[in-house]
Order: sequence, then C-alpha cells, then structure tokens
Amino acid sequence: MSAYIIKRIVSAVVTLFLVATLTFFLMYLVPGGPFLSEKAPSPQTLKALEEKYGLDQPIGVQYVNYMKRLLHGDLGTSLKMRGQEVNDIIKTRFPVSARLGLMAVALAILVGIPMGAVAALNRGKWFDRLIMFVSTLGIAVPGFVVATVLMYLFGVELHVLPTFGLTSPLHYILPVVSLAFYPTAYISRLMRSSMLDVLGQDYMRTARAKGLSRFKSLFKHALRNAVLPVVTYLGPMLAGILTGSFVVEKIFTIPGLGSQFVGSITDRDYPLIMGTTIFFAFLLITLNVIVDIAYKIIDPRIKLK
Amino acid sequence: MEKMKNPFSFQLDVSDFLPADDAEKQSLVVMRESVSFWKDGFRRLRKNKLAMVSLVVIILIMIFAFIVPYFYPYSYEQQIRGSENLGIMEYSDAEMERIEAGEKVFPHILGTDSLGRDLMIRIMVGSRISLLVGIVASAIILVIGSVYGAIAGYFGGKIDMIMMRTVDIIYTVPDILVIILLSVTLKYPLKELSDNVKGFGWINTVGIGLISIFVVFSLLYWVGMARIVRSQVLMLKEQEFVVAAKALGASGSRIIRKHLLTNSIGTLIVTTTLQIPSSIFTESFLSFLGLGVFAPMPSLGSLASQAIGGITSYPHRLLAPAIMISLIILSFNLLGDGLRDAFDPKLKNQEG
Amino acid sequence: RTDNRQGQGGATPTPKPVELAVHVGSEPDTIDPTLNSASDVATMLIHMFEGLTTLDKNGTPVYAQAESHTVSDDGLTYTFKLREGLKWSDGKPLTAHDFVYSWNRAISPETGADYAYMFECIEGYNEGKLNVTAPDDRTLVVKLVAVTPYFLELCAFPAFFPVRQDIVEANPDTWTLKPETYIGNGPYMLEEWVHDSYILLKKNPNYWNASSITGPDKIRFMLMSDDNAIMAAFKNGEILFADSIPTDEIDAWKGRPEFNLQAQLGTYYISFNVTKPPLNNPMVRKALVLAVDREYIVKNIGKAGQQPAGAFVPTGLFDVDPTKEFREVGGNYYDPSGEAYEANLREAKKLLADAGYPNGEGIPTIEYIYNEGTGHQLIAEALQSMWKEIGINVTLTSQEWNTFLNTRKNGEYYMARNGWTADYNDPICFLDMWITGGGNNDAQWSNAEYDELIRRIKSSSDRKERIELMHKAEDILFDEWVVCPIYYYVDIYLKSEKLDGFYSSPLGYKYFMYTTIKE
Amino acid sequence: MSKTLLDIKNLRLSFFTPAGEVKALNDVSISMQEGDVLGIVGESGSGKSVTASAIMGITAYPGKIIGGTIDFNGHRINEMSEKELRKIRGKEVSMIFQDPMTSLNPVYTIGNQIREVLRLHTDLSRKEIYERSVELLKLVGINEPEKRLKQYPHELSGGMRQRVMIAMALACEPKLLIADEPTTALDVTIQAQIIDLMTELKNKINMSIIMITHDLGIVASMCNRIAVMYAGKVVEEGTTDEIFYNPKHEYTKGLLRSIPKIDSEKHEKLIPIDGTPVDMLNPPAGCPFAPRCEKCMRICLKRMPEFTQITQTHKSACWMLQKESFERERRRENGQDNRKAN
Amino acid sequence: MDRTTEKQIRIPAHPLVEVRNLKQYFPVKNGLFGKKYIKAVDDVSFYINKGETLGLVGESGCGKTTTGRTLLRLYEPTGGRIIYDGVDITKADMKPYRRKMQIVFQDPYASLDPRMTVGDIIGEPIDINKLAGSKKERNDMIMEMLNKVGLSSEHASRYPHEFSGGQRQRIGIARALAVNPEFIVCDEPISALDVSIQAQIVNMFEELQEKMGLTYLFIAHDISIVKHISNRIGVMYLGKLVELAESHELVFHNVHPYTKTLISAVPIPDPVSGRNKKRIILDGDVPSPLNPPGGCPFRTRCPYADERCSAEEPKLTEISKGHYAACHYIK
Ligand SMILES: Nc1ncnc2c1ncn2[C@@H]1O[C@H](COP(=O)(O)OP(=O)(O)OP(=O)(O)O)[C@@H](O)[C@H]1O
Ligand SMILES: Nc1ncnc2c1ncn2[C@@H]1O[C@H](COP(=O)(O)OP(=O)(O)OP(=O)(O)O)[C@@H](O)[C@H]1O
Ligand SMILES: [Mg+2]
Ligand SMILES: [Mg+2]
Repeated sequence: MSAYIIKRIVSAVVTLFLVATLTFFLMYLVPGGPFLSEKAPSPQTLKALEEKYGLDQPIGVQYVNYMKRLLHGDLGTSLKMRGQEVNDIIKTRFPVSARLGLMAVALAILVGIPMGAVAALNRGKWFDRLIMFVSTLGIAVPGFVVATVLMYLFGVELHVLPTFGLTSPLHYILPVVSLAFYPTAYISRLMRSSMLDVLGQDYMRTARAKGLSRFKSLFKHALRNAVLPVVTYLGPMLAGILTGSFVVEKIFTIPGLGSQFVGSITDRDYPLIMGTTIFFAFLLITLNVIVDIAYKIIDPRIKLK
Repeated sequence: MEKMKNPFSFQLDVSDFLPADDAEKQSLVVMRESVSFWKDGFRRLRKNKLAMVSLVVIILIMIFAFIVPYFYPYSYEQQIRGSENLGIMEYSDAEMERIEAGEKVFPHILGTDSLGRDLMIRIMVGSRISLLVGIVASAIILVIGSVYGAIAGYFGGKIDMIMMRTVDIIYTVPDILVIILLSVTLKYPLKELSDNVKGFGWINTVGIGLISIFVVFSLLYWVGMARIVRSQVLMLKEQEFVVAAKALGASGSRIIRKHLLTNSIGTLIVTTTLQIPSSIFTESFLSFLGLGVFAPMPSLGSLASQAIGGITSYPHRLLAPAIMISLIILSFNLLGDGLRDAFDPKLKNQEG
Repeated sequence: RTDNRQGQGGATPTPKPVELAVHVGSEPDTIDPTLNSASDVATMLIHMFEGLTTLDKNGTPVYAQAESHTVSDDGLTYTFKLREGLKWSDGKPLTAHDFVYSWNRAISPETGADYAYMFECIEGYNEGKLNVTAPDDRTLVVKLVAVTPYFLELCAFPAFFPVRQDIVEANPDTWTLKPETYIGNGPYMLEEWVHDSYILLKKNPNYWNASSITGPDKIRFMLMSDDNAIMAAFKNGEILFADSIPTDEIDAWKGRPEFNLQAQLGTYYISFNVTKPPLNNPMVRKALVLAVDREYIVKNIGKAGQQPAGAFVPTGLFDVDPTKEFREVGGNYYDPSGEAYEANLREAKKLLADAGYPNGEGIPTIEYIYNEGTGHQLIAEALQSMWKEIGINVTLTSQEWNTFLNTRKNGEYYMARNGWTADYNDPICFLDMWITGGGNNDAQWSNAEYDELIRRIKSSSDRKERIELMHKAEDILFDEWVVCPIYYYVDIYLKSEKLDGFYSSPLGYKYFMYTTIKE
Repeated sequence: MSKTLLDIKNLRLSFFTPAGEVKALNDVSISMQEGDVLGIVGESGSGKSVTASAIMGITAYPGKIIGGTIDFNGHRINEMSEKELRKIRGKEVSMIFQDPMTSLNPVYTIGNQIREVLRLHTDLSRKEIYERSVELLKLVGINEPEKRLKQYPHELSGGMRQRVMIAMALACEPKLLIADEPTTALDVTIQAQIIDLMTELKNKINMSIIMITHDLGIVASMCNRIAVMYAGKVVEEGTTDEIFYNPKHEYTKGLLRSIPKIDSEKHEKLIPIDGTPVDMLNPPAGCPFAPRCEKCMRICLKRMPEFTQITQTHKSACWMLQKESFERERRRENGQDNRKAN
Repeated sequence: MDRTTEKQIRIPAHPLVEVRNLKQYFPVKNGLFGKKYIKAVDDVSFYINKGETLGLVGESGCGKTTTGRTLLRLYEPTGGRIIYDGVDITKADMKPYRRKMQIVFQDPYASLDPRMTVGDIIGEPIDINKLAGSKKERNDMIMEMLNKVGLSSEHASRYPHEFSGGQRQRIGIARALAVNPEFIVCDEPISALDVSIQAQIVNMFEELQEKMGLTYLFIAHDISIVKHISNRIGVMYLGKLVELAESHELVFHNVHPYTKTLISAVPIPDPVSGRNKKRIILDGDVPSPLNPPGGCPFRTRCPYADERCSAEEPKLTEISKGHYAACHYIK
C-alpha cells in the first residue's frame, strides 16, 4: 500500500510537471495579455506592469522562475485581481465549490444508484423505460438551461427558493440540484448496466440457493459489486465537480473556483491559470488515488499497482 | 413401482422398426435458419419498440433538418423587416396587409427573432448543424479514441504508459487555452488551404468553422473514449481468439482492426451515443470562442444559449431548440441502447 | 435621519440597521481607486472615498474634501483649501500631503494605473514627479500645463482620490483586500468583501459630513454577473437596484416605473482598419457607414432607447456655450434617422460605383470581428445583411474577449466592433485617441493635420478655441470616414420604486448615499 | 427400501425466450431414497442443471415449470411460495455449483458468506455462529480455519473455494445436497480430494447427494444410482452397476464406448457418438437421440419411446427395448415365424 | 550460464521440434521498484519427432499452456532455445514459421471471434499469409478445410454462436489446418467438450495425423486421453518437467511420486474397479509459482519428502531408455 502511494506520488509529480509545462507555454502562445482592456493602457504603463510582474523577460527565464517558485509552493499573485495571491484565491474559492460539489455528488449517488438499480431489476418493464427515459433526458438537457429554468421556476415564479448566494441551507438547493442533474442521470445509466451484469453472475444464484430473500441478496450481494463502475466514474467526475462549474456558479452567484478559472483564462491571468490548472491536476490525481483505494476496499480482488 | 402400461396401446407396424437411413435421420436435424450476426442483431433491434420509434424520430429529424429547408419559404438568414419579435403563428402588420390583399403568407410557426428571422427555419438549419456536429464529431472521437485506446491497450507496457500519460495530460490541460489558440491559428491556414491548394476546395463547402470544430474534437475530446476502449481491449486481448490470430501471424494492426475493435462494438455504440449530446453543446461553447459555425448560421446550442436571455419574455425561443436537442439526443441514445442490447450477445437477463 | 422607523416603535432597543442590497457590477479586479478603470467599481469607490470635489445631482462639481479653491489668472495654478478636521475612516487626520502622495503614486510606473494619463494636464507628468505641493496640511497647490477647464471635474474622478500612504506602502498590493487596511475617506467604509459574492459597506463615522449622509446604514453591492440571475433577484426584491437587464427582456420592462435610462457619454461604433484594401478607400468606408440603418439596430437590438449616432462624439458633452451640447453645434455628418436610410443607401451605392465597385463588384468578402455576446452578434448579423444591400459581402467572426482585444489593437482585422466611453466630460476624450500611433487608434489611421490639431487643442488654454478645433478634428475624422458610429450608449438600470433619493452621474456613477427605502 | 426423499414426476419446464420456447425439461421423472447418491449424467444442455434448480425452486427467468410435480421430503416444491421455499433452501436442501471461482461473491470474506446461511436458518448467537463456521471449515478439511474466515475468495485456490462452498452447503446439515458438476473446474488431484470429502461427509451426517457430472468415472466411484439425461429427458435410470454393466439405452452405450480407459493395455480406437447434440429450440418429434443413434429406426424419428422397466431399479426409454417386446408380442400373435426376428 | 545450455535429455538425430532449457518468466510488479517473476516454465527440455505426438499433462497453472505458446514464440522466451526442423528459431523472424506451426485452443467459445463468420475465421490464415490468389481460390480453400474437419460448406456463412462446442472445435482445427502446418500445439483441445464429443475430436486428430503426417504437442490434464493419443508423455509440475517417458511406460511404470498421484486420481469409469481403486489423496494445493518451494517443487505435497528434497533440486535423469524422471528417490 505505501509502495503504491509512493509510486502514485512519483507519477503524479511527473504528470503535474508535464501539465504545468505544457500549460505554461500554451498560455503564452495564446494571443492577448493580462493588461489589455477595451481602453488600452499607455505603453509606459504597460511596460511598467510587465516589468513589475516579470513578463518582459524571455519566456524561458519566466518558465524557470515560475517552476522555481512552484517548487516552494508559491503560485504567485494574480495579475488581474490586484494583490490577491493565487494560493489565497484557491484557498477561499475551493471550499465553496467543494461544498457544493460534494453535496451534488452525494445527491447524484443517492438518487442515481437506486434509480439505476431499480431500472435494472425491472428490465424491460415500463418502470425501467421511464427511468431510462428520464435519465437520458437528464443527459440531453444542457446545464445552463437546467439551472436557468430551475432558477426561474423555483426562485421567481414559485418564489420558494432563493436564487443567489449561499447564505443559508435553502440557498444550496437550486445550485446543488442543477449541478447534480447530469451526474445523476449518468450514474443511473451506469448503474443499470452494471447491475444487469451482476444479476447474471453465479454468486447471485448462490445467494438465492442459500435462501436469502430477494431484497437481501440484492442489497448485500448485487449492489456492492454493481457499484464498481460507478466508483470508477466518480474519480474524474469528482475532480470536475469539486473544482466548480462555471455555469452554475455564474448563474447562482457563487464565489467558487469554476467561475474563477474561466475568468482567469479570458483575463490571461497567467499565474491564476497556472495555479488553478495545477490545482485541478493535483486534485484529479489525488481523487483518482482515493477512488483506487475505495475500489480496493469495495473489491478486495483489486491489486493496487 | 408403477405398473407398465401396454406399450402398444397405439398401432405400430413392422416397418416402423426398420432401420432408418441417413437421409431420414438428417431430415430431422434441422439446423436453424442461418441468421448472420448482423441480421440477428437487426431482428432483435426491430423487436425493440423504443429503439424503432427512436429510429423513426431520427429519420424524421433528418428530413426536417436536411430536406425541408429547401422547400421552406423562408431562409435562415433572411431578416424580414417589420416582422421582428413575432410570437408563435403571429403575422406582422405588413404581412396582415398582404393577407388582406389576398396574398398568401406562410405563417411564422414559431415566430421570429429580434432581427425578424423565422425561428422555424433557424431551428431546422440549427438542427442540421447540430446533427452534423454531433454525428461527425462523435465519429471522429470514435475513430481517434478507439484506435488510440486499442493501440495502447494492445501493445501495453511502455507504449501504454506513455500513451496514457499523454491522455492524462490532454485531459488536464485547460481545453479553453487550446481552443483559443486554435481559433486564431487555424482559420487562416484552413482558408489558405481551401482557396489555394487543389483538392481542398471541399473545406469551403463544409465551412471552415465546422472543420475547425472537428479539429478541436480530434485534438482534445477523444481521451474519454480512448480510456474506455483501452480497458475494453485489455480485457479482450487475453481472449484466445486474439492469441489464435497472433499464432496465425496476424499483425498488430490486423488484430486491432479485425478482432479488438469489432468486439468492443457494444461499448463503442453506447459511448458514442452518449458523446453526441456533449458534442452538440461543445459546439455552441466553441462558437462563442470563435470556433463554431459563423453567424448568422445557427446551431441548436447557440440558439438555446442566445435565447436564455429572454427566458421570461420569449420562453419558446429557448424551449424550441432545447426540445429539439433533447429529442435528438434522446432518440440517439435510445437507439444506441437498442443497438447495444441487440448486438451484445453477452448481456444475459437472469433475474427470477 | 430619514430611516428610523424602527426607532419609532421604541420597543426595540437597538434598531436593526437598514441595509440596501444593489447590483452595480460583478467581482471587481481591484478596488484601489488609483488603479481602477471600471465604471461599476467607480460607483463603489465614490461611496468609500472622496476627492477634492464631487459631482452633484446635475453632474456639476461641488466642493467635497476641499472647502474652497482659487485659480491663478493664467488658469494654470489651482490652490485648494481642505476642510478642517478631515479624517480617514480609521480616525487618523487627512492632510494635503495625502493628495500629493496619491497623485504621484498614480503616475508612477510601478503602480501601473490605467488612468495615469489623466494627470497629463499637471506639470511634471512626463518627468514622473507632479508639480503638486502642500505648503501646509490644509493647502494643496497644483500647477497645470495648460488651461484645463474640466479640472475640478477631474478632481471628482476616482483616480484623483487620496489613499493612505503608510498603509499603501506597507501593503502595496494587498491593502485593498481587507477592511482593516482598506482605509478611505468617503461616507461609507468597507465592512466585508466576499469575493464573487458581495461587498458590504457600512457608514463611516469619521466622514466630515457624516450627518448629511441619509442613506442606509449598510450597502451591499451584490457581485453578480449573470443577467438572468440579476433580473431574478430584482424581481424577487432581493436587490433593489440592478444595473443590467437581459436585452430580450427590455421590451417587457419598458414603460414600467422600475425601468430607467440615462444617456451615457459613449459611442458604439465600428472600426475600419484603414490600412487594408478595400477599406483604405475612404469612399468605400463612407459607403459602409451610410449603408447602416441605425434606427433599426437601436429599435430591434439595442432596444433601450439608444440614440442613433450621426457622428463620433456622443451627446451629453458641452460646447463653448455650456447650455449647448457639442453635438448640437457640430451636427450630424450624415442623417442617422430611419427616414433617411433609403437615401443614404442610394448614396452609398453611388459612392461604391464611383469608387469603381458598381454594386459591390470587385470587393472581396470582408471579415467583421466581434467579441462573444448575444448583442454584439445580433448587431453583426444586422450589419451583414445591411451591407449586403450595397453588394458587400461580410463574414462574421466571433472571438474570445482577450483575443479580440489583441487582434483589434494590433490591427490584424478588417472591421471590428468597438466602443468608447468618456472618462470625463470633455470631447477630447473621443478625439485624442485618433492621433497617429495612439494606443486606442485601432483604425491604424494617421493624419498629420489631425495630429497637429490635437496637439494644439491640448496646449490651448482658450475654451472657445479648443472646442472649435475639436469640431474641426471631428470634421477630419468624417472627411476620411475613419469610423462607423452606430449609436450613443445609454445606461439602463432597474430601480425599485421603494428606493428614493437615488441619482446617477453622466459618467455612470450611481449614488446610493442619499437613498432611503420606503415600505 | 427406505423412505423416498425426492420424487419428481413428469416435470416439464420451459424457458420463454424471445427466440421461442426452449423446452429444457420434457417429462422428467426421477426419484431417490434417503441415503442415495444419485448421479445425473448427460450431455451439456440436457437439462441437468435446470432440474437441479427446479428442485431448489430457483428456476432462472424466463423459465417456468409448466407441468409435473416435485416432492421433497413432504414438501411440494413447485407449489410453495417463495417465502416458504426460502426456509427450505440452504437448510434442508443445499446446492454447490460447478465453478467455485464465480459462485462466491468476490467482495465478501469467506466468513461473512458462511455466517449468512447460519444467521438465516438458525438462532445461534454471534459467538456460536463463529464457532460453527470454524467447525464447518475444519469439517471440509481446511487448515487454519480462523484465518481463512477472514480471507476473500480470490485469496484461496480453486479446491479451497469449492470446500468453502461445500461447508456453506453443509452449514445446516441438509437432507439433500445437490452438487452441480462440483469438480469440473478442478484438477484431478483436487477433484479426488473433493470427491473423497463428499463421500466421507455423506456418511458422517447422513445426507443424500445428487451428483451432476459429465464424468462417468466420478459417477462410477461415488454413486449408487444413476440417471442418464438426454435433451431434457431422463433416458435411462438404474443402479450404478446396471448402468455400467448392462446399459440399455443406445446413448448410454455410446457414452461408455467413447471414453478411453487409462488402464487398458493396448491402443483401442475410441468409438465416438456421431453427430451433434440437439438444438433445444427445435427438438425433434421422436426420440431426441435418434439422429445420432446407430440403431435408429423409423419409429424413433416419429415417436418418443416409453420407459421399459428392465429390473425393479432399472428402466430405459428406447425403441430397441420396445422392439423386443413388440416382436415377442407379434410372435405370440403369429404363433410361428420366430426366426424372422433379427 | 552453463546451466542454461546444459543437456538434460538425449536428443535423437532429427527431431522436428527441440526445446532446450526453455524458460518463461512472467514479471510481476512487487513493491515499488521490485520485480518478481512467475517462473511459469523453468528449464524445460524435450523434443518431438516428426509424426509423433508428445503429451503434456499436469495440474492447472503448472505451465503447460505457457510451454506450448512459448514454443510457438507467442511469448518471447526468457531463456533456452527452440529449434524447429534443425533451425534455431528462438530469435528468428517467425513469419515463415507461422505457417508450419499452429495451435488449437482449449476453449472453443473463446478462441473463435464471435463477430466473424466461420468462413472468415478459416479465411483469416489464408488472408494473412496470402495463400489464395483469388477470391474463388480462397473460397475453395475454406470449403476444403470445412470438409476436412467434417463440416459442410453451408456452414461457412454462419457465426460461431450457432454451433455446438464440438463443431466449434472443428472450426478451430480447420483454421489451424488452413496454412497446411507440420506441427500443431493442441492446448487442451477437448477439455471443454462433452464426453460424447471428445472421442470425435480425438479420432479426428488421429486421422489427420495419419493423413497429413502431422506432429502434435498434445496438452491436457486428463491423462487417460493423453495416454490414448500420445506416443510419449511429459508430466509437468510447477513449471518443471518431472517425468518424461513412452505413454505406456509412464502410465504403468511411472516412478515419480507426482505422476503416481496423478494417475491414481483419475476416476475409472467402472464401478467395480472404481470402487476398489486405491487413490493417493494429496494434501493441499499446488504452491503458487510466485513463491515456489526451494529444492524439489513437489516436496510440499510429496509423502516421501525429506531434507534432501528441500535442500537440493532433483535433476531429470534417464532411468531407462527414453524414460526420464526428476526425483531423488527413484528406486
Ligand atoms: N436462462 C435460460 N434461458 C434460456 N434457456 C435456458 C436457460 N437456462 C437453461 N436453458 C436451456 O435449458 C437447457 C438445459 O440447460 P442445463 O443448464 O440444465 O443443461 P446442463 O445439462 O446442466 O448442461 P451443462 O452440462 O452444460 O451444465 C439448455 O438447452 C439451455 O439452453
Ligand atoms: N501472460 C502471463 N502473465 C503472467 N503470468 C502468466 C501469464 N500466463 C500464464 N501465467 C502464469 O504462469 C503459470 C503457468 O500458466 P499456464 O497457463 O501455462 O498453466 P497451464 O498448465 O496451462 O494451466 P491450465 O491447466 O489451467 O491451463 C500460471 O501461474 C499463470 O498464472
Ligand atoms: Mg449445467
Ligand atoms: Mg492451460
């Protein structure tokens, strides 16, 4: 196990390094710059700013400097949001996105898994059809439509839920539901097909031969095996959802990392782009390790290597 | 112990006890009517009502998107002055006058937008673009992702390691950066190519915008497919028929083509149909960043995202493309599910 | 105090503070008054800082931190007298030296302020040391290069607000981030800034005129960016003021009492890259300008009652005679009204024919770029179809914002969407950008005569002469048809009927410090 | 003879698949006494497993019993409710399956899976359950049972897993153990261990066994009675000696001829049964074996033969047997002409 | 170094296939950077004469399949040499040899691609090796192969799932025969078949051998079948060859305790001798090839094992002409 972790760390460092390098150069290749705006700053100002942030140096030098600072865990300061450290930006924004994300994932799991399982048990019957129909729809409707429609329906028309901010538990409902929409649909589809697989397995027959009730054999024997593909999907999904969704955060005015990230790119806020990307990569890798370990816990056959 | 009943309660004659000849025996061994794998699959597919309905819907949408526009009295870019912001089935004053004058005016079934363009035709043309993007982009993803995944999975070892790291990196590097970069670098070379190099004239017909979308997809969005195919191939390559092909001297490429990919077909179908919606949405996102189809050409995604600003005043402008998207995706997915069920013989249904 | 209804009951010992939630913009890049260049942030800044002067309801400068001023006879030396007992929000005294420091900081290259050029009119700008002195704590002497009739207005501009030397020097980049270090001198002070969520202000007890501030105890600026969300929040009464509306909803709001519009000193226009054929031909440019039906665009796309533009400098700027507008005097260079469209179109066709492109034949397809956004795209689509009328084919390309800025700035385009708003009430804002090599001269246009005119305007101390020269300059601009103006901006906002005492300046600053909320 | 434990009469069972009705069992009658070890042999797909699951009442979807009765130890299995059946399964009758690799749930420990049966069918306390589990593993010859209980199926070898399956089946000392090809997936040396173990246990706790297998060698050494199935039918039934030394059905005969014997000194050519097994979707009208039968007669192709009782314990359904009595009958009728008989 | 080329058995003048000290180690990751090896085949030597059948028996996982596949260079051997018809092919380009050496698999279900028609399956070797000049020729060849294995030409357009196990195995054999090979590795070709069908296939193998002069390496775990078909038999245990002899000799005069157990464990399909047969029941299972016991691989289960067996690995020695065994205690 510890060997496994060390190995993962080594490979993570390599991946992080490559991602950071690639992003760094990509970022500078992209036209535009952090100090552009509808009214162009004067050449003197521009020069001063570039000097201040070291952007006047050759790209190679900048790269080396950045990497050096990165080694010390210093992600630099934002160019656009004057004075704010990238570390701080991530530190304050990530928890918000993560909290929302976790709730959404929890919701997606709690709804998606039973939905998929029930559909599988009723394979071919109208109930299965209905669930599959609904979950396909869930995949088909774009996120911004879901979020906006929910906001209008529950926030404005029915006026039962607040539409922006995250100040009370009630405030979480709409963003969480919007965020959970797609993963719920996806998980339920995934669950259904893996459940169908599991139901045909020999050990399910053994369970019946033991005299186990249908419910119990499903709950104990089928669910745990069937949930494995869902767990695999969970890794990248979690990373995506925890770092925030641009759409949901923008629509519900939530100070999360997702909106920040998109903003940083349009602003060419180089340190922030780098910081968020590296953070995302880091999170993704970490979550994948966690998922691998969770996988191992659920399925003892898995060898971590 | 039960008493034997009279075995000859029915009439038998001697000839019955003469040995039967081979022909007689053979006549009994009726081998089932030969159905090919594909035929068999299609037969099963035909029994799947939901899938068949989806197929019909898809065909109808295709007609709607590709054929009807040619006969439609309006064009997608035609701005009818004075007919702006009409509601469903409304006529503008000028049109009313014309009607009163006895002229026939084709109704604006879904109304018009703020530039007086007929929404119905825009949806049709938008569906065409979205279908094209959805299908072609998914096909590109299918091809690149599956070939890449199959190569990584089949050769394994270091090749696999390097290829999958590459996938990880492509997955992690912010796609918007790449897209922006492409949006500025791709267009002019493509134009050059189509204008000046013989044999590339088709680029203009398809549209540089669409081509560049496809380039983005072929650079960025195939990684998920590659992962899925790889894991499938890892499983398949241990199968004996693959070893058999190797023993016969088959090359890696042949094995991948003939055995590994064809046997992943179920997964491929499902993943591809799931890919279609995200391709359609990605298009509208890309067109914002300067890579999609160029205005005034609509796509369903861009129609929907533009209508979101008028959700209370003109909800139908959002609903119509949204419903269309959902319909397309729903029918493709249900058809995909049907195809998978029909062509994946290993799916058992064992539930008491 | 107007808002003490809670007090009337007498039952509640500590009345709940009155809080006003509004939307004026999204998350600011910075709330450093010196660095800021965004007008929505300026609204926040005028609540927390104050310059020597401030603008009243009519947009005319009135004394604020200064209690009086004198101008030397040559009009080049301004001597301000500061009020007595001025304090920073943390209670420390505020002196004339603070202004000296702040203004010099603004022009220092290390600061990198976008608006540094606004100090151009002060002596020593080019040397990096402004000729601004504080002979004593309450006196500030400013030496100008040339007569600047709008100097008192400039003093009300956020870039001219004072900042606290000790704090800024201790935290040069971070002082704006925390309420503890964000020390201002305005009627309100920062209580909390939750990024991408809200900025909360409370009253500043140390403000010199605190008693006159009749506004709410707290103002919460909601930092929202989604138009639909903003509208939903306004509809729900969660915010009483919204600075933007989804365009497609404007029709529904028009005529409602909440709907407000106000002319803005700005022009939506199209840049031609005058170096690229066929746009290097002024006749072609003129044809393109004439072929646009501005009224149609305003009515169907802008929707908010924008004024079709017949020239570049917008309405709302004063001429020699302050009762007359620069625009009124200058008049239109072509008739932008809907009625004249047909005639314009005919003329455009004729021009094209004269230029050797009858019916547009021979003109290659021209690319028009715009940045992402529904409104810009609709305008682009409308323009495309209008230009088609005179036989010019245009392709539309949308670009991501920063890429777009870069492309436009570098002149790697043919035609591009553009827009300009004034920073202060003087037509020069719209004219000096067109000098050869100017940072915002996206047209890449160069005209020696024009450059000379601008130079003269800038060094002239005679208001009349200046204005006349400016009219001349604009004439040249339209002799050559460098730009294609579309409309003059208006500022639209939704304001709840509950909100009283609100006003806004022509530069778009919103004043909430005198508002009251009625039930 | 002792008490009848299991009595299956005219059992018919079909799978209603999309492709059509698969008549998996077509008039199957089997009975066994307490203490019997009944071997069921037959071709793949002949209905052995389906019969076994029918006895357990766990016929897989879309299968349905469409006729006949199953009586087990006083219960009429085919008329019991699912709830009642659950009380019998695992307690009075248990089953072990061919593939020990897949029959255990990979994600639970051995202990967990054994515990489950005990908890279901007994009122033992936690501690007693644990002790019983240890005892069971010892019984099936697993060393260090305490350690094994904590292990997962994949950590055990195939033989070990099959022992665990047996331990699980024996947990409640069932009256009947159905073993569906319990050793097919195992090596010969391990197979020998398992068969030894089963025989030993049978004597120890006095249960009856149904042994389903392809392997005539296993049946020969461990069963006292044998039923031979072909295409959803029992074609011959008798004691082990009767089946091996006096096979009456052509299929049984062919089967015995087609297996090589290790102890034969010379190289004898094997005599295979030609042809291929029946497609159960389109079973032939007559004797299902007829197309492959060397002695096939015309009647065989038309009509299914009835059972001929050869001895008290031995019966077989083959027209060849009927032919003899038919000819005897005819001889009696005709009085003479007894030379004509073949 | 010496050991790898050491001769363990006497090899006749012109064997068709010769394997010398063959080793196949599969690396498995162990710990962080550590690697461990599964010694699936460890120092195995044998030869097969032209037209002969060599049987290979042993328990599951003992390396039979690996031996067969390494012999065909489907795995790259870790050590040792493979000599085919006098040519060392250990490192050679296999392309020309793929036509001479073929393999038939155990699982008739898994070894045929479910997505190909029978015709295409049999046509695959023809396509790969470009044996047919025209489409018609290819068709004719496929038909010929089908007939050779007792299937009819109408079967060519069908898919494997439409066939019974025995028929599928015939298809597998037809595929192997399509290149007209000299040598076939039969990797448990009948284990998955019904008893009544096994004999058909075994007979077919025998007939084909007679007709085409084929040479077989016949792998199975059922020793009675192996004895029936093979001239000589090798017994493997944990990657090693423990005994090798003429079939009759091996069955009736075996010397290695493992061979004895193996043969005694085979159930006799005869009630009387079956009941009376004394079976040697071994304790425990085959040890994992990842951690093989030192010394004699069989010592953990051998009733006669002593210190010497754990200390020293017995070598394959010739105890009578052509009869080799690896045990310290051969009488
Ligand atoms: N779930 C099912 N759906 C459809 N047909 C089935 C199902 N299960 C079994 N059958 C059919 O029932 C028949 C008998 O099957 P069964 O499993 O009892 O055979 P078996 O004698 O146990 O064979 P084997 O030796 O291969 O285990 C077969 O023809 C099979 O096709
Ligand atoms: N590709 C491989 N990678 C790693 N280990 C392998 C590989 N192939 C086989 N092995 C291991 O090598 C050993 C020998 O396997 P092999 O398949 O040769 O045995 P076998 O005698 O054919 O067994 P069976 O009778 O089950 O077919 C086993 O422990 C197996 O796990
Ligand atoms: Mg079975
Ligand atoms: Mg093997």
